[in-house]
Amino acid sequence: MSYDPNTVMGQILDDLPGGEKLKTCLQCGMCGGSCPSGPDMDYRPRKLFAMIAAGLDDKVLRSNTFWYCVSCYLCTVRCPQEIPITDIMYHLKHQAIESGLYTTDAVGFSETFVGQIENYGRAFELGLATQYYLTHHPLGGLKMGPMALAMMSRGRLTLRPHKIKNMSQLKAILAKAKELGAKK
Amino acid sequence: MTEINKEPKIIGFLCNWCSYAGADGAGMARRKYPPNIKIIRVPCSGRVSPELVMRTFMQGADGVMVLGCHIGDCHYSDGNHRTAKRFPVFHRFMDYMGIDRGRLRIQWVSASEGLLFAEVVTEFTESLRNLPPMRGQLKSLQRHTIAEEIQG
Amino acid sequence: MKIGVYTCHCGSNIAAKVDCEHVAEWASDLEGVEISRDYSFMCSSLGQELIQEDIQKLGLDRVVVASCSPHMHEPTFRGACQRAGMNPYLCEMSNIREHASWVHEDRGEATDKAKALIAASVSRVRYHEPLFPKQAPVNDATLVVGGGVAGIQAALEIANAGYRVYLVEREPSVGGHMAQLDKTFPTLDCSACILTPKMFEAGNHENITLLTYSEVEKVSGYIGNFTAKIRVRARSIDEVLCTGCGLCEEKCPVRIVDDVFEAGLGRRKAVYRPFPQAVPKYPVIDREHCTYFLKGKCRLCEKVCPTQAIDYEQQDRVLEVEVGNIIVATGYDAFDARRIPQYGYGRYPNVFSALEFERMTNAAGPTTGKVLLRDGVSVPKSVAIIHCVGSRDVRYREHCSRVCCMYSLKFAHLVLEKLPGADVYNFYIDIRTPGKDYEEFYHRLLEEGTKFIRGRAASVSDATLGEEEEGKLIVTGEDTLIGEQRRVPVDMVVLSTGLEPRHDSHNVARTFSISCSREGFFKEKHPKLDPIATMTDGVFIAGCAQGPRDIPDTVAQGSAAAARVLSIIGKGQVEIEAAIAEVNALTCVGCQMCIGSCPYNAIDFLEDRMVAEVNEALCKGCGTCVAACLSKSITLHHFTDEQLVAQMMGAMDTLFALEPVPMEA
Amino acid sequence: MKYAYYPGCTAEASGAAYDATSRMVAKELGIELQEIPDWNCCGATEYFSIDHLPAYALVARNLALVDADETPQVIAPCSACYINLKKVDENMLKHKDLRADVNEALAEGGLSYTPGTVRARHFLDIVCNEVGCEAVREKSVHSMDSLILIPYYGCYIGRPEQNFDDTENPQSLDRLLSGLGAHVPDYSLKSSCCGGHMPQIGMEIALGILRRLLDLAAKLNGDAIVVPCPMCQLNLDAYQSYVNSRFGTDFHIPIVYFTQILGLAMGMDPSTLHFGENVVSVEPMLEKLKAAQPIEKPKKKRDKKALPMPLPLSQDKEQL
Repeated sequence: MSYDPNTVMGQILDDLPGGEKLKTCLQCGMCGGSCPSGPDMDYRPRKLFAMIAAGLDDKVLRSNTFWYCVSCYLCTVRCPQEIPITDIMYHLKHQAIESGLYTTDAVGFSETFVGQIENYGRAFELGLATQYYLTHHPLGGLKMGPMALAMMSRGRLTLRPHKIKNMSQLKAILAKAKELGAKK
Repeated sequence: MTEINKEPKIIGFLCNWCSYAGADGAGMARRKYPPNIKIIRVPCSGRVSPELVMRTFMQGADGVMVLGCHIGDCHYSDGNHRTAKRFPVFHRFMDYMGIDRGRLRIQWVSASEGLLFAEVVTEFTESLRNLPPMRGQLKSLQRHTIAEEIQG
Repeated sequence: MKIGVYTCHCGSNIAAKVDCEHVAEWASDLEGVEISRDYSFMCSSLGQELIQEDIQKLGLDRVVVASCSPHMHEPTFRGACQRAGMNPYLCEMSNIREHASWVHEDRGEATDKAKALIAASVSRVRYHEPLFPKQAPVNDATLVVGGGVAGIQAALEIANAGYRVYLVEREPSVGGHMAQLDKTFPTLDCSACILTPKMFEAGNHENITLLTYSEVEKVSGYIGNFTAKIRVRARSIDEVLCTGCGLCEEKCPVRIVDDVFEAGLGRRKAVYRPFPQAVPKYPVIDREHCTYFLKGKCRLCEKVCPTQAIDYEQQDRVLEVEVGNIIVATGYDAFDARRIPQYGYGRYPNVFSALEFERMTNAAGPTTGKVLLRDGVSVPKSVAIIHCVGSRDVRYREHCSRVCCMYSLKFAHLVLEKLPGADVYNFYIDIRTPGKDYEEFYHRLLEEGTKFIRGRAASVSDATLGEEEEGKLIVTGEDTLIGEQRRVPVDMVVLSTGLEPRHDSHNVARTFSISCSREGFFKEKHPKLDPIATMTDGVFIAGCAQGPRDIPDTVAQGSAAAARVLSIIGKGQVEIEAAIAEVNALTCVGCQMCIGSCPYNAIDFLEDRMVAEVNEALCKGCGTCVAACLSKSITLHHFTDEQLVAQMMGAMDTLFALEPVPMEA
Repeated sequence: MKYAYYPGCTAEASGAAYDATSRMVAKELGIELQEIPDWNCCGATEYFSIDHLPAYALVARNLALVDADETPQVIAPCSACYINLKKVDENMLKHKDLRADVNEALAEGGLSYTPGTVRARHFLDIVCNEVGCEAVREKSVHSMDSLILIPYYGCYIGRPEQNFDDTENPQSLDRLLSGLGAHVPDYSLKSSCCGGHMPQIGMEIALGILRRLLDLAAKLNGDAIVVPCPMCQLNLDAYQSYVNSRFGTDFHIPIVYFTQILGLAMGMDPSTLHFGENVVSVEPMLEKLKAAQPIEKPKKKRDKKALPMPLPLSQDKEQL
């Protein structure tokens, strides 16, 4: 059976190496049973895959499932059909951003992180935390206070970001990569 | 510029017990592959003499496949050992004759490897598309009638 | 020459992709073709009669049938020709189904390919010669390899018909896996109770030569006339003197874990019978563990034996037996659950394999039938049974092992029967109950209150939380029917391990010149219509060696294999392949290249005439000598150079003829 | 032994202790580390999800900056950095198009990378398999036999595919620590997830995950959890008090890097090993080590009634 390349399934089949294995999902639940962040997902990966197969793309892309994925790869190594589940989660994040359908603010964390890299070349934990919490969880950030304080008093949070020397080089590389990626 | 060979002509000599059954298996599983190969059944890949392969090239075949049982699984104990030893030598003869080595494929395909058979045939067919047609290569080619050919 | 060409539609199997009418019409113009027809089913009796009529009325002397694989219907069409008075070797088949219509998408391409294949056959068949197979008598003895229920069944059927059977078993006793089981599903009758009488009968049948603790090392010959070399390993027990009293076993000071019969859950002595009902009744001394064989002293068994039957000096014997047919029924290996670390087998004591659990519930087993934890004392209050361990998983075994669902249900029943009030959980993907009264058994289990969780269990761990979970095993998984993660604390976990091919199945296959399927089970001649036979005539397969199956199916296959053998014995004669090699003594230069190339040493060199000669009885027709002959003096009948060259040229000519554009400028 | 060295962003802040002690231990073990000049972030688990190709280009820049002739292998102490470097190299090798695209992007910065020329190795892999547990033991002067150390590997040792250790039940850290004399229990959650970025996006789940890990470690009387990954360290250490206040537990289990334990074993002064940076105090463990009371390993008595237990696969001589 062939899939419309504009659907979630079609995009996974077309873009992702190994993505065609998604068609072989047995709905056994090994992934959902193994997932450490499973309890808070809207749908466990297994159900999400059934929804993808059923063409419920809108629901799929609005779900928080892939944003809650911690990339631990446990589902991937255990899947009896060798479906690259973690990679599919990455791909779904990408699709959700492209389509603008995401509702969760977890994407904010990823985007904040990426934004930092694009500005400094390295991750800056304090800046990441403040920026992320200020923009996404002004109240949640307060809860993180004690932890940040403890970390800072032990010299584990630096106040200034480290910037790589040749930032212009990195920027040029990333810009080109984005351009190439957009063509696909 | 080399001429592109859109539809290479391939003759496959398949041993009856493993590879021919493997090709049957590909059929039973409805595995698709290009139609270019025409299969000739032989009892054992060891039956395929270099001369037979050479004659096939001389008739304008763009590729020849000799498929047999995996080493150790030969229906005739170790008939395919001969195949395994014969054709490396024959490859050198092909060099001498100016025939690209890539036109002859020796491969072990068991009766249960229908999928492998389809893959190998597909891949071999594709690879031959990059070579010019054999017929144009053999400048001195004189195609005989069957009777003439058989008389030698 | 008058050739008849018959193109089969095979319903729509061929006709959907090959324009059969057009092909038939086209073929009528080929050289030598007298008549060309197409028909919906050539293999039907009407189709065959069509050929017969044409042979008789039109005087055809060659026939080409373009249909399916010759592996399927060559005997059919050869038979039709023969009935019409034509030599069967003058019939040739073109495989336009498996090699054309089923594997190509485009109708035009498939049709063209069919034409080339038919033209090749027409071209070839002109050079066919009549051949006359010789008859050879059939040895009426049979070799049955494997003494499980399949082998026992086959051996008894043949022996009861009055013919000799050599039944060879690797272990010290016959019985196989079935002897280890406790109850059998779905009837719950006791496995030993139904198997023991058959074992006893096999062990005492006047027509059965039972060779236990033995293995077949080499097989040569062909259908009707095989010779098998069997190594009978030294038991270190004189079977003539031994009465099977068991004193030696009782007194033996060595106790080791029994990995075979007790599946690792129980222990045995160094001199032992695997179980009390073992057949034959004689024990064996396990030389790898016997103190005398390891350290040179002990000999306690010798001292206590009342009949001086202990023989430390006994040597392996190698027997050579002549048989007409062989049945290979070597069974399966249970999947080793340690290969899946997240289920904790070999890590947590209270995780058990299915065979361990079988032994545990068996009244004759290590716990005398009590369901206990590994400490040998505590009684579990909750048990989780995990299905599909090693099965339905491409990283281990892709196949469904067919019996696990049912035996898992049986386990659940046995736990509830022995431990009323216990909580039993089944983690399953699908419950598969394809058998008579199987689904009913599942319903019974539902009534009994077993809890079913639909989802492959993800892991078993000792990471408990809180006091009430203390000491328990935590089974996690997704209950896919409610879409929630489940965390089930239990006292005991049973892993329903799948069935896999014997670890040495490839070697065994080579010994008997048969082949293995992709996963390693023996390959049958045809998956539907000939699941018992193999590509090697006279060698049959039965039971789990061919693929996972339950006891009724295994027994049925054992009987079926016996029936096949008996029909060959009943006929008394087999045809010897007529397609064998022949040396032309006039042109042979005596170089002897052929002699070295022959896998069967079937070529002799006649010193006096300085030429080679093929021994007809030994030649199997592989044709390696033909390819090796430097003076082109050897002919392999039915695969002659002329025939193969004509076939190749027939195909090539057609390909060039069908090519739309002229080749050279 | 000379290797390229990729410290990773955590080396500059939350994981400075790991970076510092890795360098100290490497020096002691005769491993020369050549820091990649002007390296950049590996993108962690976030970048790949946002934009595929830039993520590859980002990591590939690091590989391109390695002098492959001099140091064909690069050590990453952080597990996440390690798998990203490895994944990018391997996928570029496997997929021609990706290789071309990434190199086209790199060319904008005057760089190029030939996949297969720089092999990423985890520092734990180097210590266990290049230096070897035996050689490490020879260098050690203080036995760890007064400590119960919990080996915790996290996700990326052996995932997403089996590399230098087993996927579900890795052993290298177990062997390393036992080699130093420590009592190392079979910690069944050793390769479970630490929660990764979950504290940022779903605190409740993260705390649940961390509680389970801490609970089992406490049950095994662990004096410390030993980790080879700064992310695991951060989550278990920094959020331990959160777990306590959320669940009413009272965990005080120090989370230390394996390099810190190696440092102690090789006789380095504890004050130089950055223990002061731990949120959960390491003092009790250090006290115990000073007191040097060897833990008596419980003797295994054979229970006559007990049923035989299958041997672990690794100990089964018949299984090859």
